[in-house]
Amino acid sequence: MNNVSNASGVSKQTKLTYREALRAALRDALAADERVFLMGEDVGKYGGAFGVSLGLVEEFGTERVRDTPLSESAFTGMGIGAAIAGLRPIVEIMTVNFSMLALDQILNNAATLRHMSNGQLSVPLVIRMTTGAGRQLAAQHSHSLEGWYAHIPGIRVLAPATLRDARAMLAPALADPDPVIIFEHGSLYNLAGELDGGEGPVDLTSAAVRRSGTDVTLITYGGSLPKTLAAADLLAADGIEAEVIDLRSLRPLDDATIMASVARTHRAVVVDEAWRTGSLAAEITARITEQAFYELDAPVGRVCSAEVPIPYAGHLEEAALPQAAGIAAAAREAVGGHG
Amino acid sequence: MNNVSNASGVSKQTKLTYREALRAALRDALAADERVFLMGEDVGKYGGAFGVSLGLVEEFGTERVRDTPLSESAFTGMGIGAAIAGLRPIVEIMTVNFSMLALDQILNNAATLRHMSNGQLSVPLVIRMTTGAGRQLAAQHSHSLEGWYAHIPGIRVLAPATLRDARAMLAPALADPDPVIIFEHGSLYNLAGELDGGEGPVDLTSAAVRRSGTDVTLITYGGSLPKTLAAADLLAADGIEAEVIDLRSLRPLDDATIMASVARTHRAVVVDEAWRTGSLAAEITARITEQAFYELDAPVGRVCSAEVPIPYAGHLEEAALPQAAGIAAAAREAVGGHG
Amino acid sequence: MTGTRKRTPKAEPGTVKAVPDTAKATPDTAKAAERAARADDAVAKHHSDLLATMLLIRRFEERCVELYSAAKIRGFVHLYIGEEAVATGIEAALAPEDAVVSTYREHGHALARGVPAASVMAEMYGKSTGCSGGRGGSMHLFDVRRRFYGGNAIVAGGLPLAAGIALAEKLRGSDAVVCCYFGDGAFAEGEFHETANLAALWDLPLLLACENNLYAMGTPLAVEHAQTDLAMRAASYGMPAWAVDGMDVLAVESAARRAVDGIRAGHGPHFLELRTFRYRAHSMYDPDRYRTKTEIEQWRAHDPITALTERMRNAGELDEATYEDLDARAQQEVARAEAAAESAPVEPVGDLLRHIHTEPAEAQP
Amino acid sequence: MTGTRKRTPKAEPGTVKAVPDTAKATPDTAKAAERAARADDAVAKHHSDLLATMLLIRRFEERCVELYSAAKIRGFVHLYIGEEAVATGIEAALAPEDAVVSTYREHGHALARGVPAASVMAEMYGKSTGCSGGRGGSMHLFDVRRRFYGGNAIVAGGLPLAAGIALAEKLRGSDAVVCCYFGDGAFAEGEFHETANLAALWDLPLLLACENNLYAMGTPLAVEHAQTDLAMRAASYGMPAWAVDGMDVLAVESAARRAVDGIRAGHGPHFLELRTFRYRAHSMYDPDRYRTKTEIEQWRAHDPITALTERMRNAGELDEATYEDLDARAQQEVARAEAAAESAPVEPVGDLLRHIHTEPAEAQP
Ligand SMILES: Cc1ncc(C[n+]2csc(CCOP(=O)(O)OP(=O)(O)O)c2C)c(N)n1
Ligand SMILES: Cc1ncc(C[n+]2csc(CCOP(=O)(O)OP(=O)(O)O)c2C)c(N)n1
Ligand SMILES: [Mg+2]
Ligand SMILES: [Mg+2]
Repeated sequence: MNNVSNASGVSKQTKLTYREALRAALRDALAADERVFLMGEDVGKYGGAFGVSLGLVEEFGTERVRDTPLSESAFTGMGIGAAIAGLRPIVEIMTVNFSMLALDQILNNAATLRHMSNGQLSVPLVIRMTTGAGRQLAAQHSHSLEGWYAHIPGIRVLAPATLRDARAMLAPALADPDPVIIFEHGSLYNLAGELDGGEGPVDLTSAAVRRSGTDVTLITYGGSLPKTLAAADLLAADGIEAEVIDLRSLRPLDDATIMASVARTHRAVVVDEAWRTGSLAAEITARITEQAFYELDAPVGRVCSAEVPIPYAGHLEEAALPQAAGIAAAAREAVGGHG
Repeated sequence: MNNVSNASGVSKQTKLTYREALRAALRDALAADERVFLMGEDVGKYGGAFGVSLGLVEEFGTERVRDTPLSESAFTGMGIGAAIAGLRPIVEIMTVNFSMLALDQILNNAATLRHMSNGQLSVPLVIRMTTGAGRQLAAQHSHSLEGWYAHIPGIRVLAPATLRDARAMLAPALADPDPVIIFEHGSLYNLAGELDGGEGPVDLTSAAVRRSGTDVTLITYGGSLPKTLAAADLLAADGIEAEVIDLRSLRPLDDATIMASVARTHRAVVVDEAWRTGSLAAEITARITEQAFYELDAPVGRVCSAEVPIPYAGHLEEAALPQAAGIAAAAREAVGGHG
Repeated sequence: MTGTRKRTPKAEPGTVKAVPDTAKATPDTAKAAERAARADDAVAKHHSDLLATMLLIRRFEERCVELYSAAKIRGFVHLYIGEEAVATGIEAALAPEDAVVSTYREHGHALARGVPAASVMAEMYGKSTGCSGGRGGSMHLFDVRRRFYGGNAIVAGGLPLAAGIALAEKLRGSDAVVCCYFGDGAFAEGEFHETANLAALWDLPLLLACENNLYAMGTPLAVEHAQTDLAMRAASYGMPAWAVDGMDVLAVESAARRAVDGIRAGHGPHFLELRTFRYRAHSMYDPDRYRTKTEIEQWRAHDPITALTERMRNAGELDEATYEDLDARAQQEVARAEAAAESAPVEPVGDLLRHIHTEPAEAQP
Repeated sequence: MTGTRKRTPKAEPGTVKAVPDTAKATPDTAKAAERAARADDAVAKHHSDLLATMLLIRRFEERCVELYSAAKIRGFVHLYIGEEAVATGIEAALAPEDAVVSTYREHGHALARGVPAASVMAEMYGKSTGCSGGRGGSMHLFDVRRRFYGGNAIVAGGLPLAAGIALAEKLRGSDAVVCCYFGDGAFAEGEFHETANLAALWDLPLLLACENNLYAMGTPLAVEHAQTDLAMRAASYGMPAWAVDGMDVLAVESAARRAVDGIRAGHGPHFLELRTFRYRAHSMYDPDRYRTKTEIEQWRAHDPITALTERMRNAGELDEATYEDLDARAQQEVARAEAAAESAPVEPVGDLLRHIHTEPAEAQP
């Protein structure tokens, strides 16, 4: 079985979108390993609800790029079954909002089969889904539930926030013998730029420092990275140098990178589009206070979504979600606080 | 419509079990209000998987105590529909493990309909479910997912840990015009004792101090309360006086009671049977560090379950779950720590 | 079991009402002729109401397309154009006391139900005068006074809800029927199966209105279903189920009437497969790559508005001027709705956190 | 699509193998008679194997009841007593290359598959020699070498999994069949519906073995289902589906053989409704208040072991001594399993966190 990545024609300097980066990764994966197939609602002719798999069914056929009926539980469970039987399925759940229908399969089968079988079974499955709010899709289509998935032992959870990660995370995720969930934030698909660092392999375990700074550590992931970087710009204008950490992997979390940064800045703010109570931001806050308590000069700040079903109206949605100004304000408070 | 609670024949001094306390509350509710009905798998003749509703179908008939097929999504959604149409359903989901199948209905309908409809709809629904591990039921039957439900705006989450709360929480939950989820820990059903405080109304918002102490605050809920009280006894033998807080309401959380205690003890340990990462314990840790940072003499400790699908074998399960000795050790560490 | 029975308002103008019973036989031929003429008038009037409703839906949505391009409306918008006969025919068979649960493709359902165009349009503008105060948008229209229990954007998510309302009606002893709209795609979801079984098992007063428009987003029926005869499959739950030409509003109405009568008579849930077609893409985001122009044109040849118009013309029930007048009224109503939405206020940001829980003043025993 | 084809081990003693083809017609009558005699012997041997398997399951579980009372086994335990003909008959029609997905009521499925009694018993003791190292218990038996993909304790949760394995077989071009056991209760879950549709739509090599024992815990069939003819409902997915007397192991075997042949021949999923009954309560926790003694006694009168024994006696295939010998062997196997489990070690607590993720040494490309 050949797992080696094929060149896909996307070279280091090519300008492309996040969507195209994901597509190139899918194309490589399908070309490189016959056991790989993509399955989900409208991944074929429609090209995926967000256009990610456009053209792939024409290239690889309907056996390898399979349209499914609206049956999230069954086709996700079938991905698990196909994985334990030796294939390398990539299941697309159109959005995280619909993944509740498949959550039983993920929690009770994908995440447990290896352990319950005493290591007899492997579930080399990749699940991709779109996540997040910001496009006025209202309460049922704006969830950020990455934190729930990051709670589950036995799965790995990734959140590519850059073109490079969108391009490069899929291959190692497929090579992982255990289940991996990849969250693609809906606001990132049109992000355009150059592949920074080419297509070489990336690791799936470490967080990345996206901007260095000395005054405060801003920790975030996925769709909130651009907003957090924008906040860092606002802060820089005030003379506050923020370090921005992109978690990349939500499970496991890279404590070392976080703690090393906090040890330098002594202040931290976590930015997370999920509802505040019970968010991943709470976990990170807890870990920082557990592991770097005596480094902290101020309580860890959290910038999360308001605890409300996300409303449709633009002005209300904007008010409900983390924004650069609010992130900057929280950072200023951390910096200006006691200590 | 008459919501006033009937006397159920259980008087202040009667010795009873947690199971019987829950049953008495159900009987009162059915007797008091014609709009109330109980629905779920085997709630009728079987008496509920854990015997809670035993005898009620004989008393109230199959219209008011309805056995459902194995269709968690549909019958939970039907509870939501019946609630918006003016009834007061109590839906029993046999255990939290099966509630993933109904989670879409809870998250996307029960919790959102009021807001999405701009306040036109109310969902006066009560959902009850058994939760927790500790009976060697293995990975798929041992989840503690209260924290996930506590993440959702628009619902109230309760965890009765005492006979009194088991007896008294249902009436105010039914009177709440919005959805309420009640978690009954499987290890508590046989808890026996006297109703401490009678059957008078209880509030649904405040945490309770179950034991007063000055040296460290132990914060817990549900099935972990007995273990935490046992740990407090161990600590007392060492001369450490622990204050034990029973959260009772997991959403909303009663920050005031927690912070007041921490302001006295300056040390806190959170005990939660959920997997550590992304647990409710993380949220409480985060809140304490946010709201009482300068009161803390040591990082907040967390005692949670090991991050593993809960194994069947007794010795492995025991090692995976919080136990009194481990709680006491964490408390000693908090007390013995710096400061 | 008793309970407060919600009072439902009188139907609004533009809402389709039931056809009056036609005259019964009588010995007096003059009176009979007169009665027959009155009955003909009533039939003509009824057809005209159906046409008015379909025109309103069509013109409303045509304008939505333009307003979406102008960025006045955002989010996901799913158009009903081509499917108007379904909601119009079914609503004609429902009474105001009946309840409706809908999908995200719901403008037609709402308008046919009598939800004012102005309140729907304002909702799509995200204004506080919208039927959901701007919190819901196109996918979440609610009008509880009219027992319109909304838009649901989780495919098949409305089905259990509708069955629950039906259970409440049954337990209360009302004779209201609950109509739940859903698509051919939703039929593949487990929720449909669970709900159909429970509704049949408990004899609930539920009309399962399956809008089979042959596609779930880009996926054609035969790629969604092993067996594409949906009515036959629904019948396996032991409920009456049949397919109807969803492009013929009169066929839809009479099928719905038969089903509603059966449900009200206590015969439990009924299933209608409404064979229809959307002319437009799935949503405004969809480039519609999966269908051919020819396919769409063939369906347009069976346009429900054209079909009813021609039938009425042939029966002498409609002349050109009257048609123009009806159409103009529809357009005026849309224009008025738009103008009102334009000038309406938005919810203050300070109210963001309202309506998550019931406010003390709203609570009812 | 290619892939590594897992090699499956030879069947263990006690496992039921397919009946050899009976002799074909030949001009030589002496030889024919000899062949016929050999065929009769083979048939007798096959029946004896079936009986041995059923006895093993019965004796194994009878002992489990005692061991549960003695607190040697904990957690949930669901007994198969009364239903032995189902697993035994179906396994007789499956090849070692085929795969099986099971439920929480799975001791019978596992033993009929050839998972050694010792390994099942050790699992129930929570010992490291158990087929799941003690991590799974009664509800989660796994033996991947025998393609036994486990016990699933979420009702209907194994169905999508089985369909996924079947998809893998199909994509790999193998001719293996996947058998998924599930109950009448599971048939009400959305997962069954979604899986049946997908399996039929994609022509998957899946045997849907529905064990209709008339109850889901305490809920009788007619309280679970609006339409209780499960095979008829399954047929609405366009797959061959029929009901079988699940108390008659030969009827089960021949139905399963027909289904498996159809599946292997590429005709997609088949559905068998196996009408059976559990004599015991749902689980060890269940006081069985919802059934009458009479109902249980009536079913006991059709006991699958008694039925096969009598049939064999009448055909001269079995005498008392042989029966006693078979039974004694079953009891000895159970006793050996118990003794081994008693003395087996447990996993070290230090290994608690193993097998959550693949350890580097285990990883395979
Ligand atoms: C559970 C779920 N899965 C997927 C989606 C995305 N989605 C929205 S509409 C749709 C197609 C539904 O098709 P159908 O039921 O036939 O209704 P139609 O849109 O044709 O009216 C899909 C896949 C969703 N909203 N909910
Ligand atoms: C999703 C889910 N809901 C509920 C349960 C609890 N439960 C376990 S077995 C069972 C009855 C299942 O009945 P059936 O499918 O007929 O199988 P049987 O036990 O009769 O073999 C129930 C309700 C569960 N395990 N999973
Ligand atoms: Mg459709
Ligand atoms: Mg059963």
